[in-house]
Amino acid sequence: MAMPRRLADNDVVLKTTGITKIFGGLRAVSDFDLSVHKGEILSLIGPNGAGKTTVFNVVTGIYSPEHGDVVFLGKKITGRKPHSIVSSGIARTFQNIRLFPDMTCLENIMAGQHCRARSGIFSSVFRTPAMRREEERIRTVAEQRIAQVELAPFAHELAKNIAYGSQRMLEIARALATEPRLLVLDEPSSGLNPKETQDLMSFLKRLIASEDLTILLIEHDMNVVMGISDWVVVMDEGKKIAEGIPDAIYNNPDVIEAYLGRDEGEA
Amino acid sequence: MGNGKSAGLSKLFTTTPWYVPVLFSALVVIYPFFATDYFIDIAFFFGIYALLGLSLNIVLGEVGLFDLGHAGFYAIGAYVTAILNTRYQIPILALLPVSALAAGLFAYLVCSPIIHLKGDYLCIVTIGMGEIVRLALINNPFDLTGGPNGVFGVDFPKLSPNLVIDSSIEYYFLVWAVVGLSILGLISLQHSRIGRAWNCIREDTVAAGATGINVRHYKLLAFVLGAGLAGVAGNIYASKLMCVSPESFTFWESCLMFCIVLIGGMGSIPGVLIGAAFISLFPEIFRPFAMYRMLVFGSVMIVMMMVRPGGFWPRKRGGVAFRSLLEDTGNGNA
Amino acid sequence: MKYMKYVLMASVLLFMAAPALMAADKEPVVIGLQGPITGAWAYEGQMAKQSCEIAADLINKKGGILGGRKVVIKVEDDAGEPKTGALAAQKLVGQKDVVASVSTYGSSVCEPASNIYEKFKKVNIGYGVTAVRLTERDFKYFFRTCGRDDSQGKFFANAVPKKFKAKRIAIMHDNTAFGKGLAEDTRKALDALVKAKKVELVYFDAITPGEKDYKVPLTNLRESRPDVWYYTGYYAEAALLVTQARDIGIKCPFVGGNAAINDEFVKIAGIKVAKGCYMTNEPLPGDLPYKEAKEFLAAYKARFGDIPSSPWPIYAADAVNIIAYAVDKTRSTDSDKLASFLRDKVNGVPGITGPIGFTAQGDREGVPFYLYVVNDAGKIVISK
Amino acid sequence: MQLLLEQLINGLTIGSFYALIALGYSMVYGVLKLINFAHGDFFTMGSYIGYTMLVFGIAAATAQFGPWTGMMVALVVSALGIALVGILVERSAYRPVYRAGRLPAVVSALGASIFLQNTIMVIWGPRYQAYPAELIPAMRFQFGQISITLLQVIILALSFILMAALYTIVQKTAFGSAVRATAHDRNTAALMGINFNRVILFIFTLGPALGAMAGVMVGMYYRQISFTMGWNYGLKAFTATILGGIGNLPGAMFGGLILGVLEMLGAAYISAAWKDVFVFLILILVLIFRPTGLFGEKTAEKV
Repeated sequence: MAMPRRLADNDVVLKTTGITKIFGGLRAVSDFDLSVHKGEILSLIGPNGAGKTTVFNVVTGIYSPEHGDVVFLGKKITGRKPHSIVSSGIARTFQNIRLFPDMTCLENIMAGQHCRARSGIFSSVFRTPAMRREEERIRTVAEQRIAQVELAPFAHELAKNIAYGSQRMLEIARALATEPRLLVLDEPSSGLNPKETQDLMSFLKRLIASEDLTILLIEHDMNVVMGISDWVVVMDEGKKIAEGIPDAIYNNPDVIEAYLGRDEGEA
Repeated sequence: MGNGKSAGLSKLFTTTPWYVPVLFSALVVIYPFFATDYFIDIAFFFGIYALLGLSLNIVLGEVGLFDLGHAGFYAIGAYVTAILNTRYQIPILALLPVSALAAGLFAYLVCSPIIHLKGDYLCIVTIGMGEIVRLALINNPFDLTGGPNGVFGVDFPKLSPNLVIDSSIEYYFLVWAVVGLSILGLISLQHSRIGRAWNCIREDTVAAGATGINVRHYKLLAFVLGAGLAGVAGNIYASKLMCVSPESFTFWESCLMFCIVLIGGMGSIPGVLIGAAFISLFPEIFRPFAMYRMLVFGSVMIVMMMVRPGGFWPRKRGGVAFRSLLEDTGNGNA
Repeated sequence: MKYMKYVLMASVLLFMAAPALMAADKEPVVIGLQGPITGAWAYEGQMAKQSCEIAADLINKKGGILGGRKVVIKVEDDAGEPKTGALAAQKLVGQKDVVASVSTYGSSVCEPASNIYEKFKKVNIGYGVTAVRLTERDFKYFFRTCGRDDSQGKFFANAVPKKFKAKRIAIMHDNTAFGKGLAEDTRKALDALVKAKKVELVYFDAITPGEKDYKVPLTNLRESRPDVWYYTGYYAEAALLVTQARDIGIKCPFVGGNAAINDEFVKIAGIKVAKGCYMTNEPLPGDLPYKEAKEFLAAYKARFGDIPSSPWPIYAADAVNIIAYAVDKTRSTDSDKLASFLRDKVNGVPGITGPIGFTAQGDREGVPFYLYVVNDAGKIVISK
Repeated sequence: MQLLLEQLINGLTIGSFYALIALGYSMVYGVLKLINFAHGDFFTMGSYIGYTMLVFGIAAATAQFGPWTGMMVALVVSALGIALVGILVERSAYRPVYRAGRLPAVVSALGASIFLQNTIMVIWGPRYQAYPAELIPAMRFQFGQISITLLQVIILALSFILMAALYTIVQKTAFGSAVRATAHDRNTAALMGINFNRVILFIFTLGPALGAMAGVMVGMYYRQISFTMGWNYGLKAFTATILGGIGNLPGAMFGGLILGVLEMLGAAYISAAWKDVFVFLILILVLIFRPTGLFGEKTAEKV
């Protein structure tokens, strides 16, 4: 349904070349190339254990790859620490939601603004005017983001006390608060009911339309993948086996084999 | 220890009723005028433990790093003060920032290589660090620390040549003024991006990194600040007792600080005060029990944890009780 | 519940009236005792407490002081730790009825405590505090009934090399305030002999107390081939050291400092190992020839079954005695009067540990030392 | 060379005490993730019970049946007694706070440690106590240049038998695998029908009992015990546990032995006074390069 918006002349936001990650002899990701273009929603799919999350972890700096490079907005970011990759403009969420459970929802989002603030130890202790202005700004951004995901009524609830679906949205809002250019979502729809999944899809569509943003996501729910992706990359056993517009992928025999051949039960 | 600049801070006390800090400050100010020197001295040591508790609370309460070697930083502060004062006659108050810096620098140097360790592994390394400091003090390197005798003849703090802090009540106000200022500073920190970053690391280290927080930097910062504050406590302690010796900085002392934070409630400043009160007042109250008093002390610690496992005054956030890390190990080591 | 109020009021009244009632029966003279009742030195602290109580009992049996007032001991625990010691001292000086204090066992605890006593002008007498520096502060109210580290060191230098015809001397300490102090004072005292090439100091090192295995430092000691070996620490380690030394073939005579050998030492090391071990010591309780000592020890034994196994508690008892004596003679509880009386007028006053007198600095005058030896029956006797 | 070998044997002897104590730490940690600070005091109390048995309780029996019987009785009674104490402590101090998580349990454990230590002081008095002399004939064996005492042989043999026995129980029996399963994942183990309370009972019986036997052996070896000694041994044994990789039983055993040997070598070739500094430095270095201990599994965190 979605028209292939992918244009060759659009800027490449993220490019990985030949990344390889090995765990104790097992090649979780092997010689993997990926280009994400500006303004698109790219879905990375594949059966369990295909290495999708590992790719994400390499891109976001949680793992350092054995080989290969990650280039973001023209700069090499391979092997940099997660926090510095966030500052350069990549934000992510986790497959099994990782919020700061004993902090309030608003504080969770405010934490996202951390990398966009500068106040140091002295200005924080003495609450200098500059620091207060900055706090005010952090708070404003956080309030906008919490409103954007429609969680404002829960701003002062502890993150662990809100519903599961809301926690997913909160995590996305926290990622957005870091002011990313690329949003990396690891199975955002998992655990959501059909209604919440629908809401999520329209939320992501609105997001991409309204902000200068690119989205890279791992998804198992084929409805979501087909519904919102501009481009789909299929992984199996650490390698890319196919890529293309959603419709093309849907009918690709290799992909069907990868899914049905071995690992039917999932998704 | 006025609440003078509380105008800007008032909104920070969102979850503690305003009258609690006001009443407490008033009590602190009035108390010594109605107490004997003995009770003032108890309150002085309460203040010292409050400082130590606050300093460990940064590391343990705010960031969730298990530090059972905090007495090492305390010792560095006390010994730097004692040595520089007795050898070079540098005034005690001038040494206050020096001992804080020395302890902070020491923390930076020793913690840098070990900061990546997790949970109990970090815990044993801090224990080892604390023990190394204590053993080094006993072994008298370069004839500096006076070995097991320690360093004696430490001076009184002098505000001016005529204004000497030498009575119990003056020491009391000195320590509580420092406690008061530290609390104001720490409350500010709790409500800044630094405090939030610390809490994020405690809640989920990986997520904190993925949210743009420089985990290593903020862990180190917590250690350095915590050590610096412990160094300040060491400075005041050294001049109060007029001598320092290694038996004041044992592993047991680190354990007491750990208990202060947990008995009070992790990350909670009023909690730290309550914990420090318990640790310093309890053994004094039970003096008449002589050899049984530590027996009682031990059992009460157990009972406290049964009755209030989250501490006496857990930190509140948004009106909901704050019980971090108490639930489970979460992302602890495997 | 209604009665509760009356019961409460009655007990408060009674409580308030109690001092008055007691005053009618002649107010007692209260002497403080600050010592390690808990903690690692609890053993010493508790014996000191017993000794002071016996001393007070004996005074009271003879009719008390100041024409019939009784002596009462008020104990404060310092846990053998400086901070607790400062609080204990502060507590004692805060009590107006405490005329003077016996304080305390350990030198590093005594240091901050005696500062407090000095500031609040209260006479305090140490009973186990042998660090030299304590009386070098020119305090007005600080005294001690025990000797100093250097008196013992001097004794060692004078007597021991001669006795064993020793040329090669080894000194080992335990890095505690006391043990190291004694070791260094002994080294100083030996200096003249070393310069005159009469003796050679072949070993001077520390062990870590609280350990159980000393084979390594002992091996080094063995390699230095000493003629005599002086250990200045405590009995707990001394017993292990001698046992393990004999195990690895160190045969030279062992001389312990005055904390190294006591009945516990013999019990732990066993008679076979302990016999023939020497020590430099003030006279042990049982060897004190004075009639005061016999009387005191008889009373102590009657109450507690045995005499104190370390010399220090006796000094605590003598501190009580001398305070009571001063109060009685000056007919005053005024600290200034007591302090100047102790300093100037007390001389050769008979005590359990012999005649008591103080130097201008507050040190005990003339603490006698002896060389003791463990005999074949495991008894510690004066060496002939 | 002779010196080195002698120090190795001395180091192994101390190391085997550390190892026995470390096993108790490691088991409790493995299952409960709790640092049981009271464990050092189990060890001390065991030592005192052994002392009482040897000095009073079975003096007559010893006279009649020889020192071996006395020693065995002291070991067994002390182990049983401390197993009981272990269960009591678990029931009264730890069980009520498990639910609340691990940190309150740390405070509770410290409280239990103070309580036990002072209980020992109240019961047996604050003074050092001495085990009877010549309990075991002072025989020596000569191997070339090195000599080893009979007592050392007994201690080493006994420790290794105990460790082997524990290892077999944990690795080979059904109950042992229940313990391991619980240590690995308590919830899954519970789903598989493993009775958590019985596992707890097991570790709080065996751990303290091993510690108590180490206590009796320390008493026989050094002949001198004090009520505060558990703190020091406990700290060393905890260090050994971490050195070996926490929660890993063979790791704890080797950690203990390595620690004992390191300590002796540090004392012999560096300085007796600085040997503990040396030991802790080695520990820190090991952890910097192997953050989960010598034998700990490297765990990549699942993200």
